[in-house]
Amino acid sequence: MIVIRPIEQKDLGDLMRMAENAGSGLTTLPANEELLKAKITSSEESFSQKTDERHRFYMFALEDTDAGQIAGVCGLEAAVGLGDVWYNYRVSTTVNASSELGIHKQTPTLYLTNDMTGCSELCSLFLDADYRKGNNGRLLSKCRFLFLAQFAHLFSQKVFAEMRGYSDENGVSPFWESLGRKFFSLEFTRADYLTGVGQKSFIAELMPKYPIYLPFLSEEAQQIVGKTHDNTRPALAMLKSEGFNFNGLVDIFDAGPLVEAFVENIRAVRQSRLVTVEVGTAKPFDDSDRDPLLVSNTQYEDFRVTLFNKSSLVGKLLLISKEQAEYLKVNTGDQVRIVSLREPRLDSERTPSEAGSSKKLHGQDPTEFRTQEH
Amino acid sequence: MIVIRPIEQKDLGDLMRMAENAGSGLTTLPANEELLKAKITSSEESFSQKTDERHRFYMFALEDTDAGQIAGVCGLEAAVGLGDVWYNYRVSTTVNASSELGIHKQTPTLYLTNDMTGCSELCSLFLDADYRKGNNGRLLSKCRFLFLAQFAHLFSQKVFAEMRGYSDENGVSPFWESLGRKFFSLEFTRADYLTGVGQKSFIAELMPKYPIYLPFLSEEAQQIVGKTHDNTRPALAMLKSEGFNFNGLVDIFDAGPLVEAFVENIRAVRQSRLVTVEVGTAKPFDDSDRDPLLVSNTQYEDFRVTLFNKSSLVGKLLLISKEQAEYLKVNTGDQVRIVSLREPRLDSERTPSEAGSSKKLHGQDPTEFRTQEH
Amino acid sequence: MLVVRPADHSDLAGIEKLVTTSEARLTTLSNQRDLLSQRIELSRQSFSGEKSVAGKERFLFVMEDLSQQSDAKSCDSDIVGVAGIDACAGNGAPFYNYRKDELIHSSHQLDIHNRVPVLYMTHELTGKTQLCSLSIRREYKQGNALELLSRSRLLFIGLFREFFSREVIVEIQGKHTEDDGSSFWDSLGRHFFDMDFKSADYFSAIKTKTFIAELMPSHPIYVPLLSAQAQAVMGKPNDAASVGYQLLLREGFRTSKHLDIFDGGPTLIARLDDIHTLKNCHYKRFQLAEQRPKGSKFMVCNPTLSDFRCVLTGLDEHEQTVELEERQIQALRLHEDDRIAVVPF
Amino acid sequence: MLVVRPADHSDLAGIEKLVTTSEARLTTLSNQRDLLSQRIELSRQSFSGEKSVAGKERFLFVMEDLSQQSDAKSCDSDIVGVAGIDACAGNGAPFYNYRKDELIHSSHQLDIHNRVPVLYMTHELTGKTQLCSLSIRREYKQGNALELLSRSRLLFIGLFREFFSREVIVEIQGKHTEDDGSSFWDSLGRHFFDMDFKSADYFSAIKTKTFIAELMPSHPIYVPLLSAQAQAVMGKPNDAASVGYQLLLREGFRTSKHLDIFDGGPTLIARLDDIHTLKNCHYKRFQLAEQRPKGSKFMVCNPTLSDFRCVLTGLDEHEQTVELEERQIQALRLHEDDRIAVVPF
Repeated sequence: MIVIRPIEQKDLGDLMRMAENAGSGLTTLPANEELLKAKITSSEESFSQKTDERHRFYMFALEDTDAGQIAGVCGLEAAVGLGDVWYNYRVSTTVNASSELGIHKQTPTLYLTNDMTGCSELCSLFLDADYRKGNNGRLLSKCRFLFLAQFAHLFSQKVFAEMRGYSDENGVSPFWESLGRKFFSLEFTRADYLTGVGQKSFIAELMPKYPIYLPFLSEEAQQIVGKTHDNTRPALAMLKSEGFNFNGLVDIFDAGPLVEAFVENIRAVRQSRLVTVEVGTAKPFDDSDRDPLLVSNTQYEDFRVTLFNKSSLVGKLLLISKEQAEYLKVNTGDQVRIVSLREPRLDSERTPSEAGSSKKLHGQDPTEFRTQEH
Repeated sequence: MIVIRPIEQKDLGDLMRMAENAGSGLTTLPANEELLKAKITSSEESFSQKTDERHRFYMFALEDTDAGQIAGVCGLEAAVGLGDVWYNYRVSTTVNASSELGIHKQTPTLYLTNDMTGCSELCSLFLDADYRKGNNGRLLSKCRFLFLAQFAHLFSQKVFAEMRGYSDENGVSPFWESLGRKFFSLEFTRADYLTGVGQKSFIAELMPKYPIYLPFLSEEAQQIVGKTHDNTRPALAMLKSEGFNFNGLVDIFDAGPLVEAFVENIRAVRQSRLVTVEVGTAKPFDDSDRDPLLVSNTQYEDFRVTLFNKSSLVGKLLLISKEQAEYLKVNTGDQVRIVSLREPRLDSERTPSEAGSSKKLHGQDPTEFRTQEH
Repeated sequence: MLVVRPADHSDLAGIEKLVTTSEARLTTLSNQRDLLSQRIELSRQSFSGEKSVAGKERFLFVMEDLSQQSDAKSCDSDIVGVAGIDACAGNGAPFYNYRKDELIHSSHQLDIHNRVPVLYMTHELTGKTQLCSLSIRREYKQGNALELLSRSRLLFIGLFREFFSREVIVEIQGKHTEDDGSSFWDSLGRHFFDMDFKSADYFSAIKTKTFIAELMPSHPIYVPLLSAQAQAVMGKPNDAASVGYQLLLREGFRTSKHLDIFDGGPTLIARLDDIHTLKNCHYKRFQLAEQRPKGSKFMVCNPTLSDFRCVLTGLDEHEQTVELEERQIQALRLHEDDRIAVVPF
Repeated sequence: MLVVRPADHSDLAGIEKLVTTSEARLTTLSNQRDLLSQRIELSRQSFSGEKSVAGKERFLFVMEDLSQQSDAKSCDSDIVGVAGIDACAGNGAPFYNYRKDELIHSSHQLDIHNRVPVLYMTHELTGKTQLCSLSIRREYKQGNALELLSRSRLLFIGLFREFFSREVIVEIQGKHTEDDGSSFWDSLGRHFFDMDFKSADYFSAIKTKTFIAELMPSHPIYVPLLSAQAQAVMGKPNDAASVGYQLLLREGFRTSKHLDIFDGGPTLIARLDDIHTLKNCHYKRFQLAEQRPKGSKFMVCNPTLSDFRCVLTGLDEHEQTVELEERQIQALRLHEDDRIAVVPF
């Protein structure tokens, strides 16, 4: 059975193996045992409420209970940029016009901004290649939305995810080559690593602080501002389908897009509701189901999420087996939070999705974004 | 009968009288006969499709057919900032932090931006004091949403309105006193007037171009960034109820908030639908009805809007009298676009409103905004 | 014999001919006849000391070759050079430059120390006295003519310091491409002004500065983001201007941190007290020479405002009264007992 | 008799006492014993010409009152003043200043011309030679002591130009409030550094510049938005520093456009060639005086790097060999046939 639970120290070995597989794109999951151990500790202290609410970092693990190992992780930061500084570029428009000469010129301009300061972040999503099938990816990513729904008071009203930026087949980021390299005198991977391990002073020290007019960058760099790495497209599509939008914020190193949503507007938060559990005989979960239910318990420290077929839901009762009850840590009469794993098909009465809404503003078509979070 | 129609040259006298009553807060409706005449001409050329789509400016008049005069106007700009330059300040956050010294300081910062360039604008709303009763205000303001819904292809995906900023009982804007006055060497009213009549070179010439750190302004000025004039609160509340949001853009002179929405997300656009007209005997419109129907024809040049009681709607037929048909310029079998004038009460399944969503970001509570558009 | 003197309305055609055939860019001297005429009138008022132009004098000098006057009405004008002094750079409007500064982006922890050149828009040269509008006919480029023309202005400044600021600036034409474009412009200004270099140059000569305020980027420019060609030509003088550039360096001018906003050309600056021509200028008396004067080469001028005139001659620097030929005295419009000012050439 | 000489480790207690009782702010001289000791060691290496400190020499001078040495071991130290020269401002790290420029916001149409002063963060003084760390005991403020101490450094620079840049800068303490705060700081830096002036001042003495890079606002600052008090003190010297300020102006220094980022104090700058002490310095020979030397007042020094010492004396400036008393010769550590350097006081 596949179940999501808070990560524990015993998972360190599995986690280290995954980080080594992840490569340099994953800023927040560096392949450094000491740092990963610190991350697990940080998560444990957050789930056990030892850390101040605003500084909590939650890491969820996808456990294959049959194999007795974890095969994926994802993170959730309560608030970024409160201890250090959180940087983005904002893509804005500068207009220079002279009516006397009949000239009207629009210049996209990058402004260094700290506007995400205090917002919650989805981060560190990683799933082992062997498990990239069925509903595992969606389960792992969306489990966080039920946590957000259940414990909204512990998070910012706004949550965001940074998508890995475009790089070519050789791993070269045209944006970095055209901008960052000229100021940082570092390789991209090193800058990325230092950021991942929280050593950010060098950004304040070496970063250009004045706005950057985009036409000063290479043609290629200009074109990939706000574009994601190919591998990241599915993750981005998933977030967009949940109501996340690109509003012009990009990563300072690789110009990958940042997508954001108000927690209350996230589809899986908004549509989720509480039902009561009845433990008894129940069919095992059929993972070939394209449209299962995402189900979490309502416990903080012992938070668990797993999938059920919709047939398990009968009126306001969720019928589950003893084994399922055990893994979910619930008993008959307990409440669980449920939501469709995928968005139900639109009917004509629904609010039009905001998808594509920022198209006009920034000249990029966000439908082209794909992702994996940093 | 009260009906909305495109403004015409014959309305100039009425319009001039209204502009004189409006005072200096209404940038886009200056009490200057020549300019008002030009505005009417501009609107006529837009409705008659003589003007290029992107440069059209529509002005709607509220006509009291019994009194034989117009008593209110409102405007709709297809796209701002394409001929001249459209300026706003964006309220952003700058974070300076030193982990070595344990310091973490957030500083709100104003960035001069032209990000609204190309967006559509609601503007020039004005209603005679005598007519500020019943449903007239809502009819006048919201008639534009049916026009947007019907002719969406002629507008930007995003539409916005600038709300008059806070000024004290003596008409003094603390923001202007603390910032604009020091750079423009003009009175607020003069700067406002020049902007209204499209003479904007002086802004490029005199405006501070570098970002402004908010703590350099007076306490009072800092506090009213993004706040509206008291008189403007009802208009702002109305726009918010239609799905408009404050996202940190403010006016460069008085720091009044700019609220924006994607056209497809505006309640009156989204909920509007087409029904068929049947002309016959119908009860006259009862204006004491708190929840009437907003009804427009589907014609561009002869666009008309008026109100009906919901009882006029029978299934997919709208039953109207001959007089009503005449003013609406429709016949039996024609389609009209209808929507509730007010938003139907929320039921528990609806998307949570985005109201208050930008609270966190900018430290202002947008529910406090009230308005009249500039 | 070459004489440098105030421009006059009768010189209009000659100046126009010179300007239109000039190789060098002359932002401050339009080739439009009406503007040129206005400029001459303004110069006339300046040399006349008229109150109406006080504080914004614009002096325009011409160099005439008197040896050509014999065949008057020939198609060749006798105006072979033109040069100006603006008492007050910008002439009442802001005077735009980039100022090149370097920020040090330094990380102690990573032991990285980058010097990042940055261009800031500045008006700080506004109001300084500016040498401008120098143009000389091609066949006079070699020899003494250019130096006489250029240094006559310095002599004039030394004699009438009350009109001028304590520092003098000169904008030197930057390096251009073979098709009269500018790599600096193509990498910077073009993005914002949305026109080619020639158009920008043209508008800057004939329009008010409003369009610069409207179109120029307002944020500082990081030099490492400019093209390699643009970086290479920043602060370098055009070949056509290099003789004049060297001459000014010898005079005591030094390069400043300022660059032309259009072509990135250098700006030279000197304190009046450091300019050799000013330091070495003396008053003397003259008398009619009985034979062609011999001795060291000197610039000699009539040190009056409206009749300022300057020629080259040989003279004995140790004598308090020097000898001048009749034609020199006439060219200088000197009268008996007038003082003259001299400076070694 | 006052002698200025290189600081030595044995002066630690004396310097510490002086610094802790100083009225004036001494950003560049910490009162922490270990940092002070490091600074003395660095100075010793600099005076020894050690290769390891090449290009980042930091010379520290003390002024000793030899007339006090009689009652040695008294509680009063014989160190009555201290002063430094940093060969290279910033000492390898960026040296921060504000540079005050003026932008002209001008509308031709409305006939408005506003000169708007703007502060830009700059590092352009980084690497210039800096006079610093001047402090003198209160009872020596009147009279010649301050001038001797300050000008000894200039003399030293003139004698060992190879260590120094072509321009020398001095940051003058800005005007402070009665409670040792700074209006300039309160209106500007405090918003971003989130600390009072004293703390910022303290950290700038003992920390690397990382915190400045992290906390300092990066965008230009419009002066009209600062408080009236802050605008009023910008570029003004503190009363406690005004004697030294005047002295440097007399020496040929002039105020630059640079301001201290913390208190807005002025920066003085001079080209070496313009500094009077350097211009008027001559080498002479000496001989033992038979009586107390008379004549004009001169600074006399031992012009060697490691034994640089400087005293005041009267001498006959026309003699190539001047007379010095035995105690002066000893104080200057001169040996027979050594050259001396003299400059009028």
